[in-house]
Amino acid sequence: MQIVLKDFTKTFDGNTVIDRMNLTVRDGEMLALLGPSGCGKSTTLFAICGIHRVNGGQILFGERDVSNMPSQQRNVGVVFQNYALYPHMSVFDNIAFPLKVRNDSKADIARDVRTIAELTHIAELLGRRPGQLSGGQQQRVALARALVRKPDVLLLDEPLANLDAKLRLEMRSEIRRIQLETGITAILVTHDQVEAMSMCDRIAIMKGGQILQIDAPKDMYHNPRTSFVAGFLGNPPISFLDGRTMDGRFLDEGTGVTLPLPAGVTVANGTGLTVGIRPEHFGHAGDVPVRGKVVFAETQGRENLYDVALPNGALLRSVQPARDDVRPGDEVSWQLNSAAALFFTEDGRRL
Amino acid sequence: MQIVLKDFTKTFDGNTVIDRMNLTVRDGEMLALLGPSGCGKSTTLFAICGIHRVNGGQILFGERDVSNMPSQQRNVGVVFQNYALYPHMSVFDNIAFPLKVRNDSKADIARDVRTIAELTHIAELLGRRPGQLSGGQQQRVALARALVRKPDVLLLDEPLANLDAKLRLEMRSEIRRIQLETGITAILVTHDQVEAMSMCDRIAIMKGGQILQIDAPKDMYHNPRTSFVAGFLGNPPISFLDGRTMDGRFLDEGTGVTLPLPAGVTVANGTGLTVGIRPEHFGHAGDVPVRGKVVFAETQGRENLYDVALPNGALLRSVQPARDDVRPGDEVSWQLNSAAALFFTEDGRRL
Amino acid sequence: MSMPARSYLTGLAFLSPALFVLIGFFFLPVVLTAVFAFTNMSTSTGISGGSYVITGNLLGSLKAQGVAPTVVDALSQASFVVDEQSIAKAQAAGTDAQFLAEIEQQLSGKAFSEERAFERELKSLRYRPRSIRDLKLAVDQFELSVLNTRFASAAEAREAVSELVPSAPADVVDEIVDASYTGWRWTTSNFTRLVSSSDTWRLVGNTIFYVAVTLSFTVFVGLFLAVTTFYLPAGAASAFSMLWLLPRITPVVLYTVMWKWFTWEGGFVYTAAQALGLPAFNYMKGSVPTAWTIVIMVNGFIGAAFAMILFSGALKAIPVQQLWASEADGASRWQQIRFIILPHLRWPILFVVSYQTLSLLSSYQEIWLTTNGGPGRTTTVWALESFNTALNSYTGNLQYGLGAAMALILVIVGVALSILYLRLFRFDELLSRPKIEF
Amino acid sequence: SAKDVTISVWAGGTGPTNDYRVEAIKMAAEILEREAKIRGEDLNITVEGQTWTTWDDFKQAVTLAAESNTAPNIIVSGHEDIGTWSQSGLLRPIEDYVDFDAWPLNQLYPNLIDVSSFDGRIWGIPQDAEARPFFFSRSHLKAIGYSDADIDALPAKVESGEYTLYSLLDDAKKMQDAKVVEPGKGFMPRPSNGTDYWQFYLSFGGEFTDAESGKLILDKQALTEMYQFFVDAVEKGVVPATYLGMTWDSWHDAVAHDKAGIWHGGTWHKAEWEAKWGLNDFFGQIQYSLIPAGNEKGRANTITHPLVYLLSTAGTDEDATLAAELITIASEPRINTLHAVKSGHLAVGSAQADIPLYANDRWTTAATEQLLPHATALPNDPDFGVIWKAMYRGLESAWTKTSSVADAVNSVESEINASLGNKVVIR
Amino acid sequence: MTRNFANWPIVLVLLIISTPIIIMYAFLVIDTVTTSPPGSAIPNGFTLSHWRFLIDPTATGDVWRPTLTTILFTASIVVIVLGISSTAGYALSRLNMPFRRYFLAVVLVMHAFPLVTLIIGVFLVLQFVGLYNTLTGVVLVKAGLMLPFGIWIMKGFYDTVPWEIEMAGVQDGASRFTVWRKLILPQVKPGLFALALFAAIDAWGEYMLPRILAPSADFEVLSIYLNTVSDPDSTTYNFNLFKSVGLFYTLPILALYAIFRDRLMNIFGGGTKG
Ligand SMILES: Nc1ncnc2c1ncn2[C@@H]1O[C@H](COP(=O)(O)OP(=O)(O)OP(=O)(O)O)[C@@H](O)[C@H]1O
Ligand SMILES: Nc1ncnc2c1ncn2[C@@H]1O[C@H](COP(=O)(O)OP(=O)(O)OP(=O)(O)O)[C@@H](O)[C@H]1O
Ligand SMILES: [Mg+2]
Ligand SMILES: [Mg+2]
Ligand SMILES: O=P([O-])([O-])[O-]
Repeated sequence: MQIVLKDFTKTFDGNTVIDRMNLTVRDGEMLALLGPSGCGKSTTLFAICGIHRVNGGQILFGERDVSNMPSQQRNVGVVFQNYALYPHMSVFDNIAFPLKVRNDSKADIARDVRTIAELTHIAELLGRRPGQLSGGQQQRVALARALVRKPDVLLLDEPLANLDAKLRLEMRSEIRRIQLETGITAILVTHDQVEAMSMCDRIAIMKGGQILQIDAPKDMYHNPRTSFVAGFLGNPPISFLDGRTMDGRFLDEGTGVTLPLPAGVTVANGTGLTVGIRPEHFGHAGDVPVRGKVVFAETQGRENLYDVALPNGALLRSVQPARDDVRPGDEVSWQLNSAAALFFTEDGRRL
Repeated sequence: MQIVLKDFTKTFDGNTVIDRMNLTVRDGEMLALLGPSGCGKSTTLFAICGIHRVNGGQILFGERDVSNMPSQQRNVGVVFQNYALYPHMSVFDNIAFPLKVRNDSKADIARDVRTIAELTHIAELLGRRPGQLSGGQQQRVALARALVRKPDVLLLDEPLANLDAKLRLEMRSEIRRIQLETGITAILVTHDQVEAMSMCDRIAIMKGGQILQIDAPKDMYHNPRTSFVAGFLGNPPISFLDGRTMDGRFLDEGTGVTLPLPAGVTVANGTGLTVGIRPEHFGHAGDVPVRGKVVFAETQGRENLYDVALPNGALLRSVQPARDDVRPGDEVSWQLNSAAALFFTEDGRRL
Repeated sequence: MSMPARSYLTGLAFLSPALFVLIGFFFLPVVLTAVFAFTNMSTSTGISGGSYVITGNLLGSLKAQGVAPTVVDALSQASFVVDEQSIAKAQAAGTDAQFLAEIEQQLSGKAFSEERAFERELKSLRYRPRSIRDLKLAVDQFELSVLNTRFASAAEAREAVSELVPSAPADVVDEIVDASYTGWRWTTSNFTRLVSSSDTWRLVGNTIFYVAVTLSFTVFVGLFLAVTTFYLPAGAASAFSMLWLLPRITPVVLYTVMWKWFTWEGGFVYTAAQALGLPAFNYMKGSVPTAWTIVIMVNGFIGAAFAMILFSGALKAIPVQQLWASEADGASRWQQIRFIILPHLRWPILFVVSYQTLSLLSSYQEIWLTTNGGPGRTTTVWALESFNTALNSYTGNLQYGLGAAMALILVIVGVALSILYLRLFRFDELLSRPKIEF
Repeated sequence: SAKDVTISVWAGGTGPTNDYRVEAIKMAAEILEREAKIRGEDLNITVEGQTWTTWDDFKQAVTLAAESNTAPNIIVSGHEDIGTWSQSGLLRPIEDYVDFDAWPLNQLYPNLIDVSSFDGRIWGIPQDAEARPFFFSRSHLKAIGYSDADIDALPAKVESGEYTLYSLLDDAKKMQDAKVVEPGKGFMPRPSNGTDYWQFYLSFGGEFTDAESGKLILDKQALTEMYQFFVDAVEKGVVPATYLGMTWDSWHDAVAHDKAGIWHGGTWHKAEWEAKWGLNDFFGQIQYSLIPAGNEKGRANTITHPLVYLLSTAGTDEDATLAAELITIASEPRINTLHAVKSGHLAVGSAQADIPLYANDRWTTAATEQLLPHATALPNDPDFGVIWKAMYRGLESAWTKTSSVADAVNSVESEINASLGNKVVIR
Repeated sequence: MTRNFANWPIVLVLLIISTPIIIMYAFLVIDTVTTSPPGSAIPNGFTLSHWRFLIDPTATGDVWRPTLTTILFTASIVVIVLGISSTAGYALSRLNMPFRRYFLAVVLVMHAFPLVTLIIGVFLVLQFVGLYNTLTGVVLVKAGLMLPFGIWIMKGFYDTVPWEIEMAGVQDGASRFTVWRKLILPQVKPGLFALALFAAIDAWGEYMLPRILAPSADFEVLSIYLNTVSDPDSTTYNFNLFKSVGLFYTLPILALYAIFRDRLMNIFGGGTKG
């Protein structure tokens, strides 16, 4: 089922939080809504599932305008950050609840619950209470409950935020697997970029109630449309250098770093620009040598992360396979891969 | 100040949580206590700072036995996971609190608070209430409060757990910087390996109230003493293959993977062994080809992560620079770096 | 139906049972009380309305007020006349025909000014009814008087009076009929009386004193208990908190009698004081200071229990890390209480203060069952006085109107205070917007 | 054809010793049923009795029941309620239902019938009467020098006004000085509010109603002197300032066990002392008299506070007629005597003197002869309650020294002025 | 956190301020099974005779009928208070409706109404609906009296239930009523339980309302019964007997309290703010 938000507007007490937002989620795709806290991700989700009323615009499920339909009639499955399992019911009853309230027969309920429990790998937990489950198991139950009545749409509001790192990893694949198996249209709200990138077909990056860019993860990473998007994606994050155009090249006067502008771009001399360099593009392979002093080094197991202070105090981050020979305080001269540099105007737009 | 735990034992309601643990933290070093949830990290910390009473053994600060001293007299600074700021006091008052309760003069307090606030970069926040601060700022205030009275020891109980990914990164360097600048002996409790590895001089890995290994991060990563430690460190985690020795080599019969045993190790033929292969050692550079089917692939921006199922169902994880050509379902034949393989006996000890 | 209306209806449906009971037992009584406050309602006027009765006393006082004596005298004459008219009336009323014939035969034309005399005459007749009641009913038919007759409406009374004394001017009749009304009348005198009486101000003083002191007792003891039990080992803490909850849960009848046992003569303190050679008397009623002390303790113990529960709850909600942090920061126990615990208790304290002020203002059961406001009226508080005025009188004369006026004032003060408190509590914060908007 | 009638009777101030207030109606019902049977009718009367031990609850219940039209058919209350209740239309004038010229009502004491009347009509039938005498401990009197003869002559001296309330204080003081009674137990008045305190008002020359206008009277002078008397008693040390509010138990214990010097109570207390407190030799241990005069303006007196059977407006006229018949039968000397003697009350009619149970009871006879003739009753005026309440409050505050006598009197005056205005003559 | 300080001074002070309670309640219990010489508080003999009222109706009248009445009275009040508070509290905490804030404000302000002094008004209302002098009437009034408190407490408890549970329920297709019944109500069980205990304790001890609004003896409750027994003017009056009756009357409350103390202490679990 394709979901369309047309000029969706949401106001809280006269405070417009989302203003005329447009978004299309394709049938069967999994879309991530990614953005900093408070940007309106949950609000969008709640409007889609019928918990919030829209103040303007329309929400279409396929052809159907659901804007004024109560939740109960929208047939949407939702997984909440804190799972929102019914603590007084067994896992079976939790999952069976949506079926029970629509008066399915007992036999049907038992069958459907079992099917979905197998899909989510919790068949052996059906007798337990949520309190007796681990976080990951609870998460699966929440998922099973959301899916059991075959909703048209699956909404996930930071479903992994409460899990520890390892479980998060595991549930990521799990959720994606189930979404792919059921072919359901899904929207995942998150502010974790790794989650968004690893789980979804496309990512919509939001900020201040607006969608900044919507793209496949890889495209978003390599072709961010704004410096905000560039800074938001990538871990360790991209570093920025400020400079100006000089004879068709980029020059950071403080450090003397000079980079060729991307092909086909012409900018007036002296225009202020910002260049973004991802840490993997600053290290041993590259074409522009940059000198600086290592001010911080940390081991992350298989890789090391370095902060290199350039003479004017600007910082460039570098990530490299683990090595022993560089320590904080060392002067280094590493290479910058100019082909991978991203250029932005002063107001953040990509050149 | 060197901290020594001698046969430290802690019992809750007759339930021994930590049994005769020994630990030495060197003067001026920052030690991470790393381990899964419930292993006794916080308990150890609380015993050191005097919130819990020890049930057996001794705690020495330098030469001084503090085992039976109340918290108030130990001169330990503690930073708690949720910061434990006093919500009804301004930042200034929060930091000044330890000085106020020991009746320092107003002038001294003002001076000391200002000094530490500058060190922790919160000088301009002194008038605010904790509720008006961001997580990272709160964290700094907590740190400032712990440090203001120049404690002999700084204890940090998961100080970063409540921060978001970006802030975490930033605070990591910040805490380390301050610890280095003040030269204070510090213990950091965490269950995040990246945190432990990136911040500390040495890591102590705990499990079930026992310290399994204590070593510098890099040594710990490359030379784990047990399979638990190997599995615990590394992200994405190490994969394991089970097999047996066969003519001085390791053979996984299910997959036919054969690896040379490390030099100088002799094991009886047919002994069950487990081999651990980190994801960065399975990919394009290596000496042992392994065939399998990609069952899962995810983009993490600059790198991709793949799960490869071997014919017998065992999984090998691989991490490689981002590429586009492999998709789930593809058959691949990648190389395994046999020199980096780690061998463990069936009970988990490293060969 | 539009969507908002539907969700509103759900809300109202859920609320309706409460509305039903609250309107019935809070709102209506308040309205009625407000109405009564402007009447002179009492036992003798009744609540549900009165009738018109002209009595001897009434006529006497009318005469004293200068109503024409001729009219008054005419009205005060009771006379029993046997004539055609009255016989016809008796016949119509169903008096036994034989008896009536006998009356007509023997007494026709006679008049009696005393009922008893007429009755005696009738009793001597042969066909008199055997039942005295029937006789009296027959007697009534011959009566030419409005004296002591209860008329349901003013019109009836006016008609009867005019018929009896045709010469009476209409305004005099009106005056008489109006004065003969036994039911309640509208008046503001309850309030003027309250304002002008010096007793009122004493009562106000007592009430303020009572509320203020009991409240302080409640808060301080409650705080002390909560904080100390917070630090004590679990066993001792639960013993004390259990002990201190007893006053709150013991039925008031028993609780107050236990205090009597404790403080009356022959009671525990009395006996102990005697043994120690200290003044021994009925402390509860015997002297003003002891009476107040006991009133305050009786109520304060109950309040302290309440405060303790609240404060203990709030204490438990303090994140334990903050306490740990303060200890690691070097704070002593006292510093911990002063700097960490008390600031956390700000809201609960404010809450207890406001809630208890209102409870104390309007409660009087405990005082009523202990000192009953004595000695003299020294421990009488507004609510008690209002109750005693309206509903509880040894002499049986209940002054509903005045009592209602007092209650109304209490309602107004209470509402004003609660509005103030609601402000203080930033009432709006209590109300979060429903997150489900359908 | 059987006829079933239910008659309800509510009685206040009623406990185990005076249960005949309701029992008498039940007996009457039985007699009436038998009479009906003889007449050939099948009459079946159920008497539903309910009693209250205290007065305030009872009066509240009656009042509210009346408002809700669930009042009982017969109410047994103090005569002083007649004014209020008749005015509010709660009562039927009983004179419309019974024959005072016929047996047994024709033998009732006329003054008690007056007490049961208001505004020219008879509203109730007296149910009991009593006197409220002073009591003296014979042994303690002897200890301060009284001879047996002196003691026997004491009632006469009281009656003549020779022995006043102040003589009493002196004697009480002497007893305390002689250490035969404990300090503070020389004089033990009634420990709680009650009719009794009006006797002291009378002792100082107070009056209840203005003979001329029929209005209520408050005699400030008498009230002042009465309050002063109790303050003086406190000052003399014969009664504590903290006395009021004492438990009845302690009081009974002291007076019945000869621990007190002089006290006052009701004739019915004798029954209670004997039944509950083990008093054996009343006449040997205790002397009694009228309430002494307080000064030359007043007189020795006692107050009788008869309870009356009242007929409520509840129910049909037929029920009321039947109820009135029951009351009439219950007023038969024999039946009423059961109550009088059991509870220590006095006869309501002259014929009771001839009932052996009554005649053989020394106490009732003596009280009837010596005390009752001097008895007055409180007025039935509906507004009297206000005055009463104010009087007792003033007494409490003067007695406990919470305020001066003058202030106490003034606040009584202002209270009465405020609530009753010119309905009361204050002088 | 307790080891650095000596507890005994605190315990001592606590003991001192608790003396009246300790003595009163100790003697309440002791006196019911002992006799003591006149003028002394020290018992000198053991007896069960003060408890004879349990089997001997002549001592103080039948105690069992009032007991049953009181149980019925209490149970009805608890049921009504729970029923109404749980619906109204939910509405105020969770539902959209017009004037919601005013309802809540009014409910809070109602704490301030001295209902017992408005009793004539209450009487008239009861009389009008024909419930004066009936147990039903008193039950309704008493329940009504507790409602503002109950509603407010329940609202507090509902406030603590995560919205997500409710959202999930709605999402699962359940009506608001079903959500409330099946999902939310079970979450506030501790609140319901505490409120039930509280209401039971309060109703069990109620004295004033039955006394004024149902004076007929047809359904005397224990408080009235006890007060009658405590009338010192009565010839059967005996203080120790009174205490036994009092203890008998209070025991169920004490038992409830002792067993469920922790749950009762939950009463303000919904937060006390406001
Ligand atoms: N019920 C509400 N009333 C008023 N403002 C609200 C409400 N819900 C959300 N907002 C505001 O709307 C904006 C968007 O909120 P929303 O919860 O959608 O953010 P989010 O992107 O989900 O953030 P997070 O990552 O922190 O969950 C925020 O500024 C928030 O303060
Ligand atoms: N106060 C206590 N009473 C009883 N058991 C306790 C108490 N505190 C801790 N424990 C138990 O001691 C063990 C170790 O707890 P501890 O809090 O030290 O774990 P941890 O390593 O800090 O875990 P986490 O990473 O979850 O914080 C756990 O099994 C825990 O249940
Ligand atoms: Mg959100
Ligand atoms: Mg921990
Ligand atoms: O209450 P008394 O009848 O004794 O005044």
